[in-house]
Amino acid sequence: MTADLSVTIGAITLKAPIMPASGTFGLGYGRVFDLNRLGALVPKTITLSPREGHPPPRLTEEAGGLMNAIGIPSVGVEAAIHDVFSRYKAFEPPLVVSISGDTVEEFGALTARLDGVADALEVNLSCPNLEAGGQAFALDPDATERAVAACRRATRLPLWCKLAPHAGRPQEVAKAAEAAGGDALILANTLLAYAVDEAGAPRLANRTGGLSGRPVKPVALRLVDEAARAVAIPLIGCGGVFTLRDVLDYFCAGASAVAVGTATFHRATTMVGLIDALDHHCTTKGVAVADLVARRPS
Amino acid sequence: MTADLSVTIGAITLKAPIMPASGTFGLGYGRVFDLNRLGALVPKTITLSPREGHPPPRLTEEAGGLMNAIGIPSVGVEAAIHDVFSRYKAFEPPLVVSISGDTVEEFGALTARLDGVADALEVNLSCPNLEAGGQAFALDPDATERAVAACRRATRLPLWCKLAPHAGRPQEVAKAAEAAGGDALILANTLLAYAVDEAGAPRLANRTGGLSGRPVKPVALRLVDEAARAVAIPLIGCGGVFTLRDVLDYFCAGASAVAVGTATFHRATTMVGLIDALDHHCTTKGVAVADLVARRPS
Amino acid sequence: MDHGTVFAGTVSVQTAAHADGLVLLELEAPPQFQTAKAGQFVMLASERADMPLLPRPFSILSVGTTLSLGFAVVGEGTRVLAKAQAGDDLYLMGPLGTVYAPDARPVLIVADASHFGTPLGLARALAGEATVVFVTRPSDQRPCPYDDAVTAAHQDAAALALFAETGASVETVALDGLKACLEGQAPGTVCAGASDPVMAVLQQVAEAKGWPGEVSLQAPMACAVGACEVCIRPTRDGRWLKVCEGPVVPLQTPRFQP
Amino acid sequence: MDHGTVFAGTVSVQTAAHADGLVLLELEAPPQFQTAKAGQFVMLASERADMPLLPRPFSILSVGTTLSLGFAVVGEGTRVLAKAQAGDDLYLMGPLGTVYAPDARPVLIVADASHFGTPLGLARALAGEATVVFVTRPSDQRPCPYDDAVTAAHQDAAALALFAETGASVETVALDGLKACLEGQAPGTVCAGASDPVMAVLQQVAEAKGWPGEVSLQAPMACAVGACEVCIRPTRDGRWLKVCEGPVVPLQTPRFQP
Ligand SMILES: Cc1cc2nc3c(=O)[nH]c(=O)nc-3n(C[C@H](O)[C@H](O)[C@H](O)COP(=O)(O)OP(=O)(O)OC[C@H]3O[C@@H](n4cnc5c(N)ncnc54)[C@H](O)[C@@H]3O)c2cc1C
Ligand SMILES: Cc1cc2nc3c(=O)[nH]c(=O)nc-3n(C[C@H](O)[C@H](O)[C@H](O)COP(=O)(O)OP(=O)(O)OC[C@H]3O[C@@H](n4cnc5c(N)ncnc54)[C@H](O)[C@@H]3O)c2cc1C
Ligand SMILES: Cc1cc2nc3c(=O)[nH]c(=O)nc-3n(C[C@H](O)[C@H](O)[C@H](O)COP(=O)(O)O)c2cc1C
Ligand SMILES: Cc1cc2nc3c(=O)[nH]c(=O)nc-3n(C[C@H](O)[C@H](O)[C@H](O)COP(=O)(O)O)c2cc1C
Ligand code: FES
Ligand code: FES
Repeated sequence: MTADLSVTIGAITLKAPIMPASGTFGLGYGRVFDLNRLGALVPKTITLSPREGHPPPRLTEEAGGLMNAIGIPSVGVEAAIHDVFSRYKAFEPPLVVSISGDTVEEFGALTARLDGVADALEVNLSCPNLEAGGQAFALDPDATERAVAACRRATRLPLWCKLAPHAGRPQEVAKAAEAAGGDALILANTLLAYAVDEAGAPRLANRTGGLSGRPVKPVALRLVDEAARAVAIPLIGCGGVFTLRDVLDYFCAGASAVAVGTATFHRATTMVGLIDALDHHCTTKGVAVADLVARRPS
Repeated sequence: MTADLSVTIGAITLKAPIMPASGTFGLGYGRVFDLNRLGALVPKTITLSPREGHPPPRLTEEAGGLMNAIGIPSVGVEAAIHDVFSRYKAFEPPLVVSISGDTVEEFGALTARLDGVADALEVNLSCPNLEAGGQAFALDPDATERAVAACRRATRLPLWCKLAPHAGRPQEVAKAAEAAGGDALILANTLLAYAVDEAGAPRLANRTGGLSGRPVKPVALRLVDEAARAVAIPLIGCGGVFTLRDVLDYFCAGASAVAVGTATFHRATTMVGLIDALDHHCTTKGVAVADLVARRPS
Repeated sequence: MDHGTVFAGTVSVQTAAHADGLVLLELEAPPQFQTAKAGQFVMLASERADMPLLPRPFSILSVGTTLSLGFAVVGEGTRVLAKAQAGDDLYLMGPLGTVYAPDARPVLIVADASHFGTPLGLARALAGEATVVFVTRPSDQRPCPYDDAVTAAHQDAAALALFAETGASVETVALDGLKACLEGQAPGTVCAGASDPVMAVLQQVAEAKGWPGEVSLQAPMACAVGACEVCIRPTRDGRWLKVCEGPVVPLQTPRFQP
Repeated sequence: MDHGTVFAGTVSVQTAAHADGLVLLELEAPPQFQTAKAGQFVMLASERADMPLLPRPFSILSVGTTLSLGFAVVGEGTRVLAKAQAGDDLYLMGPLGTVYAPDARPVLIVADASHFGTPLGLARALAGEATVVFVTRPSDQRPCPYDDAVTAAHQDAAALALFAETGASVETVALDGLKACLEGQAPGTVCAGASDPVMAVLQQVAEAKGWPGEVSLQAPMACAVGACEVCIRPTRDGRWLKVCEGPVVPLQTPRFQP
């Protein structure tokens, strides 16, 4: 490594602008590549209490991407702290814990419990808000504002708010997350989708699922572009990052870093491959990654 | 042709459940295949007054699909009636005219002018509502209801309401269109997206554009599935129809017919190829197309 | 952490042989595979543009100078992988997963063509010191959606031949004769890998007889390293297990659909 | 309507020749092509999985027992199409578009390698009865993003050779010498097809001299039959024209970027 690949996301400096997307990463990848090279470590979203998630089938290949309905199975925050996050402490990159709640109150309680455990929290706002008929928090500016505010009251940790790509008014949602004290936005989660098998039955046990991978990149890139003009906080691009070109596209649209999910399933070493490619790109051009980031977030 | 491929969409019977998606079709295709085989003829969306559309580049290939920002160039309704629609009268399939307005009033005026000209109207609700800060009508149930109601007051023609795939509450929008007098829903228009070139500049002159083709099929299929459980009127699937499998998937999800856009650019004879394949499928199985349609719309 | 114990990258195909809907590949074996054992698996993908997004899991049949894999063509991924020819590069990730560890002899291996890889790996490792009960399918089944000429009888025969080559003594039986056939055996350990209906019968007999045993499971996978929770299968006590954290698990743990 | 006058389907490649970043294909010629003329074009796509979604437009160079096409490798679509070999099937749609109709002699053809197809088609049709002014590019330009070994000089030479084969008298000139070169000509009609800077010079000279003429345009296309309004180019009087409803239009109509 010769180039300076570091970027800052609010109060946190990442040694490289590449990190895993929540739900697609675990320490098991440590047997395949050096986890210490990543910008951050992001385990799967956890909830306050244990929950099962959806029955299988949980995944299908659609439209050149993936569709998943895992359903956030979770051991609950206590078990996660003792059995899972403790093992992340052996690694250098910041631990970004992704959290999800059924209610605003749950978001607040989870955050309070994780204060002092994580280096930052990823607030997964794409989960159903049980107080609003199951509509995802991130589809509505008010629900987003309330959930993020509850987290903000419970911690001084950086809050990275992960939004949904099918929000009708994404700029309003982005502004609500910022106004409530969000320190960064992750754009975006999966796109709600449906697939049937030859017999006409849903391919996923949960009926609908979230589309990820190449098909969602143009949509996530649009969200980054729109948010870049709506808020001042840093943005993390997420959706269909496979190649160096994808990373650079997100930088140009206004992101300071990217998260990689589906591409890691495709080729396990995608993230370190991207870091190498970025290093080579920066070295060849004689620039630092921070110079490639088109937008200077405050 | 041996099987019965006909389907009914409200008061209209289509000889086959395959029709073009607005904006991707014109009589020029009559030099390539027999237009009389199609279920309906759907010219490009028109507006009340002439307008230019967006400057080029207007199209780019992204994520295995297309992204376009044509911007609804239009000769205006008067010229369209005299110079364009008159030539459609030489063909057998019903003429479905797609209309778009900047305001609720414009929708009403356009509809009134087309009464007696078209066999049905496709109400393109994905266009910006200038009375609501430019947010597309179809992103909001109220705006949808007002626009469709204005059309309903102006005509007894069937109104096919074309919705947007990134509505946060698609079932509410679908219900609003039905409540206001919509006779069918077309699900859906393109997904708002963004793409940049190697230099980081937008690939489309309009900056953002609409994603179509294979990447949007799982999303449009989800909208059909959701609408099938929210409204009683017939549904027309639109998004990424390339193969017989895609057509059957839309039938299983609840659609009575499909519209084909991007696939016609890929292979000009896609629509007649699908009609042949459907004919073969029905003949082999000894069924009519109406038997394949999983849902019985009222 | 022991990063680097799992290889992920491209390797070249040394030989590719096709017969009756089965494909046998000998691949360049990266150093990480020198200590790989029967039961373990790899994720494999073609670099062709028509390969689906996800690599597919396949059992390690044996490792010598080359890494030996074998698969049945059953869907889009295996259809594209079957195009591999000597000299092509394939994406390979592995070795992954747990191993069979039969600790009492004689070893009874129960297998079928739908799931022949893991048990074949064990049969090869035991170099003949095992009895294989191979469950055949109705001979007119068409297991390969892309090639109607391939019957279950063809594929069964091809898989059987591979077991026979290991020197094991092989008995064949149809599903409806399986119970009786098993009840005539007296294994020290049972090691199985077969479709659910076969496993349901075996589980019942083994439980009744008190035979210890292990089974290798299958499920669609994405990460193959325990991260995504895609590859889950139900257990008899109402939990879920991740197949990639197996695939070899105690015989009585999983719940099978009869 | 005259459906069936435009062919759309697959045809087989008879021969494929590659040289210096140019590819020449001879394709099976469907009956619809028997009356095709210089200026008209086709949409062409590979059936390979790595071909981009849209077919690409190429000029008809000539039609005999085969349909003759030629193209420069400049991007993803032409890169994949360049893999075509004799015996492969390609998707073909055509003939499309308008023709050159020079009605006064002598005919002056102005061309460059970036746009050689349509003018070459005309040069072949005139069987030598034309003067070609061929505008060369800076020799170290790299026109092919996929092959750095291909220089503009290579490609220019290859295109020039194709014009020379028609029997036309060919003059070469660089862009900065074009104006002077043109002013020395005395054509009855000018037929052109070249990049914008070349066209801007030609348009100016032809206007000053009062030469009548035609130009073939290029733009990315989707439908190629006037339906999608993707292929627009600006006119000098502030309108837009659809290139697929050309591509041959009056020389003074379009607006070119100098
Ligand atoms: C640990 C492990 C080891 C395996 N070893 C072998 C082996 O040595 N030889 C071999 O031929 N096969 C083996 N399999 C099964 C093999 O992975 C599947 O046959 C393959 O993934 C199917 O891919 P496809 O794209 O061709 O089919 P798809 O189109 O993906 O599916 C075809 C059918 O197979 C089912 N299927 C898909 N993926 C899997 C899966 N991973 N496991 C079980 N069923 C699946 C689908 O539900 C469908 O019914 C193994 C699977 C696992 C999990
Ligand atoms: C009527 C017509 C006739 C043509 N005849 C020939 C011919 O005989 N021989 C030949 O080599 N080329 C011809 N072209 C140009 C040819 O179509 C483009 O070079 C080709 O589409 C590029 O495809 P690509 O995927 O390789 O490049 P892309 O990756 O699509 O683009 C590479 C570059 O070419 C530009 N480009 C893309 N499509 C077009 C286009 N249709 N026209 C102009 N520029 C484009 C892009 O903006 C980009 O700068 C013709 C174009 C038209 C419209
Ligand atoms: C199998 C799978 C599981 C996921 N689980 C979660 C999750 O638990 N929490 C979350 O915020 N996002 C989850 N996601 C979404 C990803 O984090 C990411 O936002 C999305 O996949 C888009 O990125 P990609 O195209 O790189 O995969 C999941 C995605 C996949 C494919
Ligand atoms: C070039 C282009 C132009 C379009 N113009 C219109 C339009 O004028 N009105 C409209 O309602 N939809 C328009 N659409 C959207 C299509 O009608 C269709 O909803 C969308 O492309 C999804 O279908 P597909 O995946 O089959 O293309 C256009 C799409 C494309 C690609
Ligand atoms: S495949 Fe991801 S947990 Fe097993
Ligand atoms: S390419 Fe569609 S109008 Fe010309």
